[in-house]
Amino acid sequence: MAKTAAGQRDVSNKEVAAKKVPEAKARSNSSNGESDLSVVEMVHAEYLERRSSQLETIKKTDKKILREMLFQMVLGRRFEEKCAEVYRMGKIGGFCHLYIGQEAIAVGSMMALEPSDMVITSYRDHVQAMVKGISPEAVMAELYGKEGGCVKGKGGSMHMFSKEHEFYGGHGIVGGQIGVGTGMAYAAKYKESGQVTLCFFGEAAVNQGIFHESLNMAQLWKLPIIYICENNQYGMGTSQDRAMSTRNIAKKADAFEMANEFVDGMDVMAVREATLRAIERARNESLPTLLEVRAYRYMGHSMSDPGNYRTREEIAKYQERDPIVLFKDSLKEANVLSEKDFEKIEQEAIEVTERALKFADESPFPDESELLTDVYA
Amino acid sequence: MAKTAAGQRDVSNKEVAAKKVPEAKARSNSSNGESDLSVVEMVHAEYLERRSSQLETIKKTDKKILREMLFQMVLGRRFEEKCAEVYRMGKIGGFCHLYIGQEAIAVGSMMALEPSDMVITSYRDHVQAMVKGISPEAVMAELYGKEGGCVKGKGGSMHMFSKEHEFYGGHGIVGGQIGVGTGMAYAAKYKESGQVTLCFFGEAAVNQGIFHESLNMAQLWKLPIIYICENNQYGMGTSQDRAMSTRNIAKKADAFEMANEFVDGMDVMAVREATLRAIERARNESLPTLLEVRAYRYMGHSMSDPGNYRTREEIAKYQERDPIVLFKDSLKEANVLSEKDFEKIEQEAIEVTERALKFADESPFPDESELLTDVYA
Amino acid sequence: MATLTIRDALNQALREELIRDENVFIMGEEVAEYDGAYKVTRGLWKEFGDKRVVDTPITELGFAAVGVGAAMAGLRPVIEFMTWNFSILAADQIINHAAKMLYMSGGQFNVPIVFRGPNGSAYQVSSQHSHALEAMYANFPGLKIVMPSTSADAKGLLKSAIRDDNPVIFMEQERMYGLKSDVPEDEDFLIPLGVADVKREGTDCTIVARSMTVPLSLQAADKLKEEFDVSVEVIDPRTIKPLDIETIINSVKKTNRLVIAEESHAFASVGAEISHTVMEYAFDHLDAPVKRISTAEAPMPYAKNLEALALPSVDKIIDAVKEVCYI
Amino acid sequence: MATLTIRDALNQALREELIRDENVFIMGEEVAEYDGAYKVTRGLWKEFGDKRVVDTPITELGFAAVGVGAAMAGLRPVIEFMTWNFSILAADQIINHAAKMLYMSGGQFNVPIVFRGPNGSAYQVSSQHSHALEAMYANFPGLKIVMPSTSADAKGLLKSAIRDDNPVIFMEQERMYGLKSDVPEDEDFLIPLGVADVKREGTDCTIVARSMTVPLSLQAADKLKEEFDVSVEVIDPRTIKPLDIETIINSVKKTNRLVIAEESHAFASVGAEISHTVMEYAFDHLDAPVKRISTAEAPMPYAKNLEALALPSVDKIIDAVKEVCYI
Ligand SMILES: Cc1ncc(C[n+]2csc(CCOP(=O)(O)OP(=O)(O)O)c2C)c(N)n1
Ligand SMILES: Cc1ncc(C[n+]2csc(CCOP(=O)(O)OP(=O)(O)O)c2C)c(N)n1
Ligand SMILES: [Mg+2]
Ligand SMILES: [Mg+2]
Repeated sequence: MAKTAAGQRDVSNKEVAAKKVPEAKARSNSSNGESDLSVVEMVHAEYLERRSSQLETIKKTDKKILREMLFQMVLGRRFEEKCAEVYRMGKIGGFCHLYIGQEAIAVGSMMALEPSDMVITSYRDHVQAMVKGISPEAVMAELYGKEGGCVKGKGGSMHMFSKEHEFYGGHGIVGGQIGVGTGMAYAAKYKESGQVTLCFFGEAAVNQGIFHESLNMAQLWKLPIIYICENNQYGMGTSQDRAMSTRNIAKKADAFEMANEFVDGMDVMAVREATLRAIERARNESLPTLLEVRAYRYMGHSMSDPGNYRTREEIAKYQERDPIVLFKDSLKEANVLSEKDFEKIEQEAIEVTERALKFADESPFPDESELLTDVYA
Repeated sequence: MAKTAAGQRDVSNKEVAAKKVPEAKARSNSSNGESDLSVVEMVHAEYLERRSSQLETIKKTDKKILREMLFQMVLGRRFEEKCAEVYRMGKIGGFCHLYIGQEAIAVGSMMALEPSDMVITSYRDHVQAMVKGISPEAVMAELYGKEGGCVKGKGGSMHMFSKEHEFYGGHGIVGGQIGVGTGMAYAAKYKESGQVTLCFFGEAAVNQGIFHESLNMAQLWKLPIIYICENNQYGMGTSQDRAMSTRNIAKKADAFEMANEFVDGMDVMAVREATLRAIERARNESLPTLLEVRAYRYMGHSMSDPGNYRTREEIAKYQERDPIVLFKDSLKEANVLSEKDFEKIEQEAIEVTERALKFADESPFPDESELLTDVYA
Repeated sequence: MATLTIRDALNQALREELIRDENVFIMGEEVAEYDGAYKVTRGLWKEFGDKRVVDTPITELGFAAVGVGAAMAGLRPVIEFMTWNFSILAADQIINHAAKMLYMSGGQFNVPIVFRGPNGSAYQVSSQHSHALEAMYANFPGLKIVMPSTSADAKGLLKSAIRDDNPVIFMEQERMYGLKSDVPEDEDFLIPLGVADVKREGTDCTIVARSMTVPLSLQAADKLKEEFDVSVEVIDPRTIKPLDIETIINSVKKTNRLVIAEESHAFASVGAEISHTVMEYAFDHLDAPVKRISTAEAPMPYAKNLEALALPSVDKIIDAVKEVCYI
Repeated sequence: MATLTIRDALNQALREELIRDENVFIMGEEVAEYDGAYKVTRGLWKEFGDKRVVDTPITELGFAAVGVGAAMAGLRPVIEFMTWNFSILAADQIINHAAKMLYMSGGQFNVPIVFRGPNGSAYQVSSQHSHALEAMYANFPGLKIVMPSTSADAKGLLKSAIRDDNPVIFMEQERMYGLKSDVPEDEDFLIPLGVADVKREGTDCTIVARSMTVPLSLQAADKLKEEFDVSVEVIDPRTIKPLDIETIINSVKKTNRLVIAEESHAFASVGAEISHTVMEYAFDHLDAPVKRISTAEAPMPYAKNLEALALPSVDKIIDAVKEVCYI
């Protein structure tokens, strides 16, 4: 069967014609649009397979980092539980998208970065903002629309930014940040700054044209970027299976000859390891990577979403693999942290959150003159 | 190595990490952006391989169809040679994109359709318009911007349309027609009309986001459409290798689990066979197909393009495989047509073109009242 | 007469048109199983099923294009943008394709399609989610633009828009979905596109308002009557394109004063167009320059106090009327 | 002084800024190896190489986004749209991202980027390739908009645009690339954004024109002087945003008459904005309603005679001036 220089292309017509393209499994059970729980089983089986070797990795990893990882995950969880609470009290307005259940993705990937590396994400940005270094006070005050917020109350939940911490936001147009992040990586290569860009987006954003346009440019121009698709399996009320003709997001990178991996997003160490590999590829070879990180969103899409499109059972099933619990177990088993340490971390997370709430409450509303500032530089 | 329900997905991290993604060959010789001539050799070798079996197919094919196919190819060639001539005389204005060298694609694919099937293409639309049934007179008059044009002189070279002949244009925004064509197929499925949609676009249009968005919807919703990527290897002055991170356009369909084929666009019978397979898939299974049809544009991108970005040698190399010559040889060898027949066809094509020129010349300019008609229905 | 929210009036219009014409279908993000992000399509998927009410991927340019192609091929798509902010991604299909298809094809292919969804600000949804985009689309020939402000208008105009043979931009307002008013029961209750409605008669000053600013203007009119005995006429063009300029001009010839209240930004706005046209045709009748109230020249801020400051308000409209009345 | 075409003046500006600041780079379709579809970037790729002058895939939304991200990260991209028609595909990045980034980020991330290319009609390029889009972009705070009409303005304004810390929409006109006029030699010749230029002084009527309509208005002014002894003042705002309204108002206070000539469609156009604002500030000085000459309310036809009929012309401008002068 002849090969052409056009690559691994099979030009034997009869064959191609013969080859029935298999229905995406995804489509077969998409009628009710539920997420396929059998996948969870398999992902978990793979988790168990790699667990012993992972414990070794944990033992070899700096304890301070591991503790900080767990702390950031717990803080993210406690912080956002409070967000939900005060949102219902009317202290937070507009849209509010919570990250609960996905903490391992932001923490596992971002804590593998250098401080000078750049991060950009969607409107689901509270935890990314804090992990990148924005103080919980500034994030909560932003949620309150107060002067003390990280963008002075002008952006709100969806638009956290910090130039100081190389955090490029906080974006509300689904998919928009994929293109902007590509440009950040373009600048890093142009300036030879050595910075790596982490660009987060949801699985539903993958269907936007800008995903396709960006990945082509990133591979064509060899940009040092890591595209992290947070596959929490739903875009608002629409399951991946009802919006995408394939389940295999990681492999979409093959259409650009881009490196890619599928990662268990409930396993913070797996996320960290995959990100470290991608960082090496970006820093040493200036090449992009697409990571599909599979997770689950415990809460509704935003505070206004009742989430009727999925069952309690489904949610419970995923919560059995809660990323914080899994990580705690590993840390205990590896004798890195003790019950006492866990309690200290919990305590600390609660205190930090309380401080943030207090700060946000006491911070004044922005001065009315702010309405017309920052329109032009 | 574990498989997950997420499909043929390989989740063995070490492996993926280890696997160095090969540089697209495309990139390696893209410095000067020339098209890789070694590909021609291989494509031709494959042509020779299948030739004997193809002669059998030709013998089994209705002679009237074969003659008409050759006639349409020759007519397209003669007609557009004249377009170039009168354009230089100032009789045609604006942009004028010629199809010379690509005739086998429109003829091979469209002559496999039923009259009720729908076609949409880009601004490079003269030949598609004629093959779909618009009279050469109406096409030439449109090029002249005359009342007798197929759209009354309002559209010009880039915007040929005919509702009567199910020809949906003639579009100037690169990639736009990929989405519109997808909608036409959506309507056919909705109305259960049994119509198949042929949607043509260039290889550079593949980099537009709408290609990605359209293919996802077409596979997700199982639409009866055939996407025909006319890979003439250049988007204006930019070779595919300088604009796309991979050479393998057909395989981009895999990212959507869509059927796909690579086709030799200089071999009109190969185009016909591949299209027939795709038509069957569309009509019987209501499934889409992506065909990458590799050809070459002999002339500049448009009449205003000197084409300095490629060498005479390169052009000559492709002209050795001229689709009309290849087809003639096969028809002769299969004893379907004789030299005499060829002469008759040439003669006829020249006469039809002359009639079209005369008609266009004599047709009046549109009445000034036409400026404000057809703005609203 | 039934009393309905604008949301339910829109829902009724959609339902009636789905029943009336099987070529009508609804497509957009979350319009089917989720009942619509703002519940305008509530119940329609359950009643009409997958064929007539279709959830899409998040791919605005793509599904707008599907709508255009389907309309060319004989269907009557109603495309919902979850909000008009996201339509900017689809603008090429609306402006370069839908709006020009009939003309480019020499009158052969019309595009009977409705693009609809909430336009303008909501409640503290910040810079990227608060655009009022009517000015952007109004500049392009080939498009019709509708902006209802009452339940009856919403229903009657949406039914007319769906039956219209041209691409129609149908702009709702999230803040108004819950507003209740009377709607005729008649299944064939239609309001023609291009006819303004005098929402309140008056003699001293004309306010031209649309969408969200109509209720604000009516409140302002009441207060102006009470507090300053100024009699204000409030006109809602209801369709921006075609624009019923006669009704506006006749009113100005009576009141000799004009205030325009709009939620969009001011620069090159629909208000500017109305102001210019009124000057052109009622130049000698204007006793004061036309005054515009628009949203502040800044992206929409999140903070509650700043957002309130940015938007048109009853007080701002009152001040504008007082200014043109030299009070 | 050197006499240059607008094309070469733009080319000089780009070259000088590439030399001055290594963070400046040019990106777009065919800008490098092909020397630009309209040759504005001629020779720059050969001189500055792959890093500074970059050919892109046909992917307007994508490379506009790359520009926005690169600008946020410290570069100064000059993004060429082969024509502004294609920018509609990128409008989301321009309107929802570039224009709002500084505000959304509370003043932290400015976006110093120039989007440039030919705007408006060319020669019979038909409906999808003839848009004049300034009105669409002018409605959005956060963007600056520049439209030069002479070689000196083109050079001085483009250099200022590249040095500006905000997103700048820089609109050229294909029909004008070949027009020649004088340009100061000085390497640091800049024209500040926001300052109008009186292209011709006059006392009887003011014409505000931009881009293609400036030369048309100057020809009209000459004829009006000769044939009717009408003294016309022609003002070119040069930047639409920020708009130098004072210069226009002062002129109208002198001439008491205003004609606006623009290539864009009329509805909610920049001309409507100027007309409204002049009425607001010079109400008592207007002796006649402001008259606008815009492109016909139809997509652009291909046929030579229809295209000519659709566009603003010297004769149309002359008639408008005569009308406001009651001649
Ligand atoms: C262009 C655009 N279209 C639609 C929306 C409304 N919207 C906001 S989030 C969302 C779902 C996105 O899902 P996904 O990309 O999977 O991210 P997730 O919310 O799951 O993190 C939608 C439809 C938007 N903000 N922008
Ligand atoms: C959105 C858009 N961008 C740019 C252009 C200008 N343009 C017209 S054709 C073309 C090249 C397209 O190449 P390809 O898709 O390969 O088709 P081909 O011309 O080779 O048939 C370009 C850049 C356009 N018409 N539309
Ligand atoms: Mg998701
Ligand atoms: Mg091509």
